[in-house]
Amino acid sequence: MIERPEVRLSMPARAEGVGVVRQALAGMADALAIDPGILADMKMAVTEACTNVVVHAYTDREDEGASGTLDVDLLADEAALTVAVRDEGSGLDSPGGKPALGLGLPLIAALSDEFEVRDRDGDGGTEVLMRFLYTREQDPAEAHPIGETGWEPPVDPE
Amino acid sequence: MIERPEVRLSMPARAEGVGVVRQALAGMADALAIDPGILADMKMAVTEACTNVVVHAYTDREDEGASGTLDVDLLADEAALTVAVRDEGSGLDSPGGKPALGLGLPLIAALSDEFEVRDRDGDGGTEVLMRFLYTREQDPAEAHPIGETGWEPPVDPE
Amino acid sequence: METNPIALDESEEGVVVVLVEGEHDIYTAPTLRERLEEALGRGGGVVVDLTGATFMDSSILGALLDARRRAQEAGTGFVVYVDADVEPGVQRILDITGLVPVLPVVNGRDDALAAVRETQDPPAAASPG
Amino acid sequence: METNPIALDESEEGVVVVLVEGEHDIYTAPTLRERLEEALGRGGGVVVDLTGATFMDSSILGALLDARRRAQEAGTGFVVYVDADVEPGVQRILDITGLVPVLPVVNGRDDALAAVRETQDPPAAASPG
Ligand SMILES: Nc1ncnc2c1ncn2[C@@H]1O[C@H](COP(=O)(O)OP(=O)(O)O)[C@@H](O)[C@H]1O
Ligand SMILES: Nc1ncnc2c1ncn2[C@@H]1O[C@H](COP(=O)(O)OP(=O)(O)O)[C@@H](O)[C@H]1O
Repeated sequence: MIERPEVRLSMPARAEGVGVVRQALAGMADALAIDPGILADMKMAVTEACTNVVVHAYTDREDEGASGTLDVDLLADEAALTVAVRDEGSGLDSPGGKPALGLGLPLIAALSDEFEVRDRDGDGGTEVLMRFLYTREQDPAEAHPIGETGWEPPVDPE
Repeated sequence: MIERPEVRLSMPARAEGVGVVRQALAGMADALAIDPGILADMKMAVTEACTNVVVHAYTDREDEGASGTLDVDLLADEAALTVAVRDEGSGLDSPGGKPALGLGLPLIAALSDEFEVRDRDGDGGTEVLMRFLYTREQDPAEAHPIGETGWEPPVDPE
Repeated sequence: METNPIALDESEEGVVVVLVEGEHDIYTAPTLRERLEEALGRGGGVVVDLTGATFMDSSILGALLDARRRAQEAGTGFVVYVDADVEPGVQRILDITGLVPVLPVVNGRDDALAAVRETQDPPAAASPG
Repeated sequence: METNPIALDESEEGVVVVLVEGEHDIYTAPTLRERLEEALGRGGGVVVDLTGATFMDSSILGALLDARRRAQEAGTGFVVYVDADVEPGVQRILDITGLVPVLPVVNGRDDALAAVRETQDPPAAASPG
């Protein structure tokens, strides 16, 4: 949770919300005149974090219709944009729905200059914090290559 | 204030926030496959309401740097998108900063199918509620022409 | 890298073209006011190209109307133009505010340049008759 | 009016082109899966055109990889293509995930059609040798 976020978004954790977050982020990036390549990375990383909330956070809920919340905080400082994606779900180590490609967290690592995933104290749920520098000294995808996270492309049947 | 909004945005009432709201709205419209002409009207009306918060709501505050909040709720039902734009400022009848063109409220009236501007109970501040039908029977700009609001284009000096 | 640039094009003889691209509102209105000021300061006519604008609100209209007033006071030509591909929202605000009588909006660059050069003709040149 | 359309183009002989335009994520992934299913059901080769995609995430990659696997099981050609104008974000996810060995991505429609037709050649036709 960001202490004094610049923008706070709150919505039900449903698939259609992910695009709302992504476009709000683009609106913020516009005002900050963020480099298009870095914005593309921000959009992807934030999308993956939000998708995880939609897909994994609330799978223990009996009632399919009622979904939990997806909360996003955006904060711009002089050097970087920080994004926090939060849910009130069952937490990282719960069964949490069927894994998809397993690319979400590796992509977040590869596209952000710093990131942290943690169980929230108190209410439960998960929080992903990501920081994106406006000016990069190194491509984070080289610093945290996806291949080194243990992730492998699904094997070719041939 | 919308009881159970689909998306709630909260940010300081600063000029750069208006684009964040507009783009989040565009993200929501994407998922709803809203007609581009109606989306253009939504964007303009919501922008005018947010701009009023930035320009007029907090002019009584001593401290220029510290701004109040701009809160926006979005709610989609089967027939329409409802948007509430809220501040905790000095209210509509306060001196409220120098009037600009005076086009904001007339534009909101002309671009939305229903709207309401009211002083908030309790905390103070203003709320603008706007409703946009997905399918229009009439162009709201014909139902509420700007000329009939008493607004006139500034007189040509010639 | 500007997402919503406002640029001055000085390639035309005696006219400055102000190119407004992307989304413009209260956040970029001060920049537009500066650019318009700069363009008016050149002494020639001013043409504002809204063809590439994807959004504009009443703050932008306000900036355009103020510039137009100042241009008239200075006896300078001032014309706004769009073309057939203009974003529906941009055309919409021009249409429903009924501003065309006070803010001439023409179609296409050629007509805009012709219109501004016409206004620009110094009436003084015709006076010793 | 679809902002983020996915369409089937069946104008090519023996190949269905799946055109993916706009932003695609978990919200549109089910639609993409349906369209890919439909395209694979035609029996010919399948080409996915990502040239007009402005955003795609891992849900979309997942849909493409599943379709590719099913195509291989059915002995059907399956190729993804972009071109030089592709959105940087779309190229980026293809690059950093190192998927190219399992998800062939070629440049431009012509190469894509050629590649898919090559895979498509039924190996059975060459077997009575
Ligand atoms: N917000 C969350 N709430 C609960 N579990 C999560 C959350 N985010 C990630 N996880 C867990 O972490 C695993 C890995 O996530 P990820 O790398 O994004 O891969 P994928 O989503 O493709 O399974 C998920 O399968 C899930 O079990
Ligand atoms: N959120 C608000 N808080 C305080 N006053 C407001 C607010 N919105 C509008 N007003 C008042 O209503 C007047 C008319 O608003 P509007 O039609 O938008 O014209 P303009 O903003 O150009 O003055 C403003 O000048 C202001 O005094």
